[in-house]
Amino acid sequence: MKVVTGVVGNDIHVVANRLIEISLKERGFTVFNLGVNTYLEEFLDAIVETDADVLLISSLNGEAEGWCRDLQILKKQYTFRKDVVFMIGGNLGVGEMDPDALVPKFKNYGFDLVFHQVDLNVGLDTLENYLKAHA
Amino acid sequence: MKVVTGVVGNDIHVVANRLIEISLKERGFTVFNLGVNTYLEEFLDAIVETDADVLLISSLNGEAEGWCRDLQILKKQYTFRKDVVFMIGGNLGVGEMDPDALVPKFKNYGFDLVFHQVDLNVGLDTLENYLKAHA
Amino acid sequence: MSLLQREREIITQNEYVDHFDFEEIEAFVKSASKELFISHRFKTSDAMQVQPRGGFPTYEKVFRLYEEFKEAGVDVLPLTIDSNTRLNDYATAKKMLALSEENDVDMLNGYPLINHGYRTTRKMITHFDTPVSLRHGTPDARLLVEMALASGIFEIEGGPITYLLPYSKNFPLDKAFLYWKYVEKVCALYSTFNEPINRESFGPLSATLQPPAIVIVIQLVEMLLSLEEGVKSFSVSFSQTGSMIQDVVTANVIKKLARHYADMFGHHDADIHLVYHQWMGAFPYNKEYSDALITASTVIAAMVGADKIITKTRNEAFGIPTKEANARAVASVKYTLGMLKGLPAVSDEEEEENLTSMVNEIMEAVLNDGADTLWRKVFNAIKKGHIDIPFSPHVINANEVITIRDPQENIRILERGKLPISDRSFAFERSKIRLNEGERVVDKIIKDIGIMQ
Amino acid sequence: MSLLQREREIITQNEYVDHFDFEEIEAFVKSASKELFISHRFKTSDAMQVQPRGGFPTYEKVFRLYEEFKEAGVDVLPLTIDSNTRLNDYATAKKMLALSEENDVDMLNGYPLINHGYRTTRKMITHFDTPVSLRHGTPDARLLVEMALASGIFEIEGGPITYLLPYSKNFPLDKAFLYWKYVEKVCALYSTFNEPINRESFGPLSATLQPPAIVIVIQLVEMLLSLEEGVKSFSVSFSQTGSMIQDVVTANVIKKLARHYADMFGHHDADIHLVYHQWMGAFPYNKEYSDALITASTVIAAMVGADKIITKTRNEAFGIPTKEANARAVASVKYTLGMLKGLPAVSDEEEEENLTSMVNEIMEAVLNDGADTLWRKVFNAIKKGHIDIPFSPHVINANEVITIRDPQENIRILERGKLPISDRSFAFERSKIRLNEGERVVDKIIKDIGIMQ
Ligand code: B12
Ligand code: B12
Repeated sequence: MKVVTGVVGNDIHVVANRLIEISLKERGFTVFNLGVNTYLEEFLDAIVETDADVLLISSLNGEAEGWCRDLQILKKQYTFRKDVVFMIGGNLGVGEMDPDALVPKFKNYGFDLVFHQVDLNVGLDTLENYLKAHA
Repeated sequence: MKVVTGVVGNDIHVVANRLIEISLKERGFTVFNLGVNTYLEEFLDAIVETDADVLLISSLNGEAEGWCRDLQILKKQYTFRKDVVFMIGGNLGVGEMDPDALVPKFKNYGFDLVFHQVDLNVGLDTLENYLKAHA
Repeated sequence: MSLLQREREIITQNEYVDHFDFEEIEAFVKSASKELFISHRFKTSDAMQVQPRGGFPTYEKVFRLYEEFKEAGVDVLPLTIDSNTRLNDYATAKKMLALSEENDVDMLNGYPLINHGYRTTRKMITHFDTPVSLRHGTPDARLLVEMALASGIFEIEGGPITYLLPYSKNFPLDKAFLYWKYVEKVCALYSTFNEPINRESFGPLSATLQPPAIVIVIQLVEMLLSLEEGVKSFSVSFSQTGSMIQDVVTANVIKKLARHYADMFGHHDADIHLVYHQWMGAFPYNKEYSDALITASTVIAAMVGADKIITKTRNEAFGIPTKEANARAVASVKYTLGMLKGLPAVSDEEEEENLTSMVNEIMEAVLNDGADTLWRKVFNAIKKGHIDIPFSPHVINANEVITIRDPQENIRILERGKLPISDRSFAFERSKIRLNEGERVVDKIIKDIGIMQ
Repeated sequence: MSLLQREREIITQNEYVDHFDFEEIEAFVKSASKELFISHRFKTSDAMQVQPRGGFPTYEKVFRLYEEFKEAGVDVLPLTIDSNTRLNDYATAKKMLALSEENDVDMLNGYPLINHGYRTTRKMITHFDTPVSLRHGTPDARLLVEMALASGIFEIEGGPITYLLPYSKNFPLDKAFLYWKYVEKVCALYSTFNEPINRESFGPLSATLQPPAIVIVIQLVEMLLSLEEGVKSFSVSFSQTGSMIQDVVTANVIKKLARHYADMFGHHDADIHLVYHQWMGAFPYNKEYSDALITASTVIAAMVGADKIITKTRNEAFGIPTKEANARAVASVKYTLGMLKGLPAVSDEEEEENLTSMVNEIMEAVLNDGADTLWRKVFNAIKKGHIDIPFSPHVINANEVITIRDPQENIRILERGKLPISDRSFAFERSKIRLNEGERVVDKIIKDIGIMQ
């Protein structure tokens, strides 16, 4: 399975990103890590180029919403497999947010799996289960 | 002016008591300090014996209510001047209390001046003003 | 039947006490879980043990308090006894317990252990399978301690001096020594059944400007009186002074001298531990500041290398804490201890030397008294003012020693009264004191009492 | 007209900037209140200065934040700049500011100083008459700093390395050096008008397992680059490492070496200060634990003898703090500093010697580079991996150094990459590391990142 990952927008919080790369590899994924400070178009380009199964976006500094609200529109401009899993996690709000309000919002933007302030491994376990269920 | 003072009941918190004695003397009062662990009867006896103008009771450990609820009854059994000022202060409740509920309660018990968690000097300033007003 | 056993039968035959089944109790202690013994915990764990204070009148409320504490990660549970029981007034305690049970209002400021009895209480103690420490303040604790040990409470706090001079106005001191001798003997006896019973002295005393030299002397003599009767596990303690370096110095000296005097008296096999009390003086009327004070004092406890820390709560200035506030403090102290690493070994040679000298000077005077037994020597020392606790409410206390803080907030001896310290030691103390131009000692003392507010 | 002045005219002529009246600004700075200068505060006060972080888009919200801070007893106010401004994108900042003003919703994560302008901002700064520190993270801060100084903000944080390698993926490093050279020059010029402008470096870097040796080297070179241009007041800084002793050792070494290198380069008249950042890594998702962490780190700041402390809040793990949470932290830190007394002077000779050697070894390699100017030597050092920051997102960073914690949570160099440290120093570092049987380095690193959680 191939995963494209990185941190969206002008966000430079790199620590989680480094750990995500390691963890994904350990779990047997092939990883394309675009690193911090990556724009949405770059992610979508990478899905096409690598024929990825999963896009795993991180966002920590509160910019997530600003960058992801146009995902649906952007998706339409690209052609890639229907079953690519869109996943986002990290700190998805500015200030202290109600996770119950954030998750549906990001699902509406076109993400299949959304994790606000959820531990990485919990997220990756969920991903693996999701992939199994949809295999 | 003569003041009888002490800590009521089985309470042995002596620190404030020592400071009260010093502060009263400084303000020119003649002080009869019965110390900690003093019962209500002992206070009233002392008023009679010393012909005191003020009774200043401390209570810190939360016993105040238990000891003072019978003050009115006890007062009737003694004969002393009508104008003796009854004053109590310290920590008058058990646990965290609403001062607005405590003050009227102790006034009902027969105290003229009631101070829950109020600084000593604020209390003594009030006493002096009270004495002036009722002189 | 031994003399002690005859005494025990008399003590435990009391109208408020169900039949004391000594054999059954012995069997219970012999087979009791090691987890109940803090002496065992000390042997097997390096971590600082965290213990709060607390107690409620009813079984149910204590049970719920313990549940809350366990969830917060507590290491040692407290059982604080109500003040009627402390004064051996079991009749009032019984009445108030009944009222508390009926009305769901607390009519007692602690747990009336005598009225509950050991059969009931033991259920709770064994259920939680965690060391419990008995906190009381009772001069005559003979029955109370019997009841505690029979319940599975294997740490007993207090002592003839530390539970008397700060807690009482006129209970006779000589009686207190004899009643505590009984307690030590019973603890020693029980210590032969399984793991040792741990005895702990109460170093905070009046919690107000207590000079470390006096605190240490009292810790040492209570320790010696206890070991003399056969106790094998003992905790000396003191409370935060207000100066980090004075805490460190006090800890270094007390550790060294406790071992020294124990060995000197031949108690090489006794385990000695150090307990640190978070700030015992007046707390700020601000809960956030109280949180900060609690954390800062936890950091200091870690620096002094205490074996156990006894916690306060953010409610301290206001009144008896809720179980939630109490558990919150435990959790936060546990977090802080877990997170604190790389603690330096700190010392101050000059200060340690001076404190050591003062303690040795006083100890020498105490031990040189002409009396035939140690407890009488100590008794005389107190009567003579050789041991003198500032802010003790007790009539026997000399009340001549006056202490104030130096610019680092170290507590210093300003007036030595009859303390048998040398001129040299006293000069050292005085040399550190600075009074501002025209500042009166009493104003300084008032300021010094309120430093944490 | 000097070359610098010509440059300044160009920089300040920008469509988003009202006319820059250099004469008026000079007059303002010359007559400005001494209270606005932290360099003056450092000279006249021994107390540790407390400074929070914070900034909001609108004037009104910053004003209210400052009021809240003042009430909490703040010593130094922060002005945190929004991220569009940091990227010199004033157009977006303008749009977002307008939206924020209209809708009372914050559309920016800081204060867009360029759009507000110095005439407006100065009103606020002079109103509070308290030193303000500019917190940004901008590689090209030329216009921003002009605007700040003209506003009465007389402390400027940052530097070509510390505001680039942790904050950017690919902004060119050589440009950053030149842009910061301009900043230093302007600061030096303004320093001749009244009290000195204080420059502060950002020692926390990526805030994750940063080895003190690298932090100190970077602090030293940024200091030298600044003093070289004529700056007279400079603060070096670092953030809590996770080990108390490592913090103390780092502080002792950085104080000593900062003075040493400043003198070595002839800057005897420069004042150098130490700033301590409370824990900059991942915070617990528990506000009470965060409170405890903040207090513990305040205690450490006092022990290391910092001149200023920069505070965090109990909201850190959750998101940008409310002004209330921020002020609460300030009040609590002030309380803790006021109450902490008797701080011991701590040191660890062996550790200090090893850290000193590592720093000197790296500094030697940097200074021995063949380039003609200091900034080029430093630039080359980074390119060669002689300076290498773990967890930097920047492409120029070598990313070969790997650090993990020893059992005391000291950060140790496990892989030295191209760091020019001696085998002896490296052996010392390695000798402290303990990996459990079968434990993998990456699992250890994950654990080490999360020690405060
Ligand atoms: C020191 C202390 C002790 C020492 C006392 C030593 C001694 N012999 O004096 C020791 C450790 C021995 C002790 C024991 C106990 N204590 Co105690 N103790 C304290 C503590 C920490 C400080 C008290 C103090 O000295 N303050 C300094 C003096 C100068 O201030 P103050 O007493 O508050 O008095 C000020 C004002 O109240 C005012 N004031 C006092 N009297 C008067 C009168 C008037 C007219 C006026 C105007 C003002 C006034 O003036 C003073 C200066 O501003 C307080 C908590 C706190 N406040 O932080 C608990 C506290 C008072 N103790 C408490 C308790 C319950 C006990 C115990 C019963 C049980 C226990 N927890 O161990 C025992 C037994 C005592 C007994 N039989 O009464 C409780 C009381 C609970 C309540 N009211 O709800 C408190 C509040 C702690 C708590 N939160 O649980 N204690
Ligand atoms: C270290 C840090 C920094 C370092 C970053 C260094 C670097 N280059 O990486 C420095 C100091 C440079 C920095 C700068 C800034 N930071 Co910062 N920073 C932090 C801090 C303290 C820790 C982050 C971290 O490394 N954590 C450790 C890693 C392992 O954990 P993590 O990032 O939280 O990720 C975990 C989970 O979120 C999850 N996860 C992450 N991604 C994904 C994806 C999926 C799919 C899943 C399932 C899980 C998952 O897995 C990880 C492990 O469990 C946090 C606060 C905190 N969390 O305590 C603030 C924080 C993230 N920063 C913040 C901000 C605002 C900034 C700045 C914009 C401004 C400023 N305050 O200075 C700047 C500029 C950065 C920019 N342009 O983006 C805010 C974000 C605000 C918000 N969201 O509301 C925070 C929350 C602090 C705060 N309370 O204000 N920061």
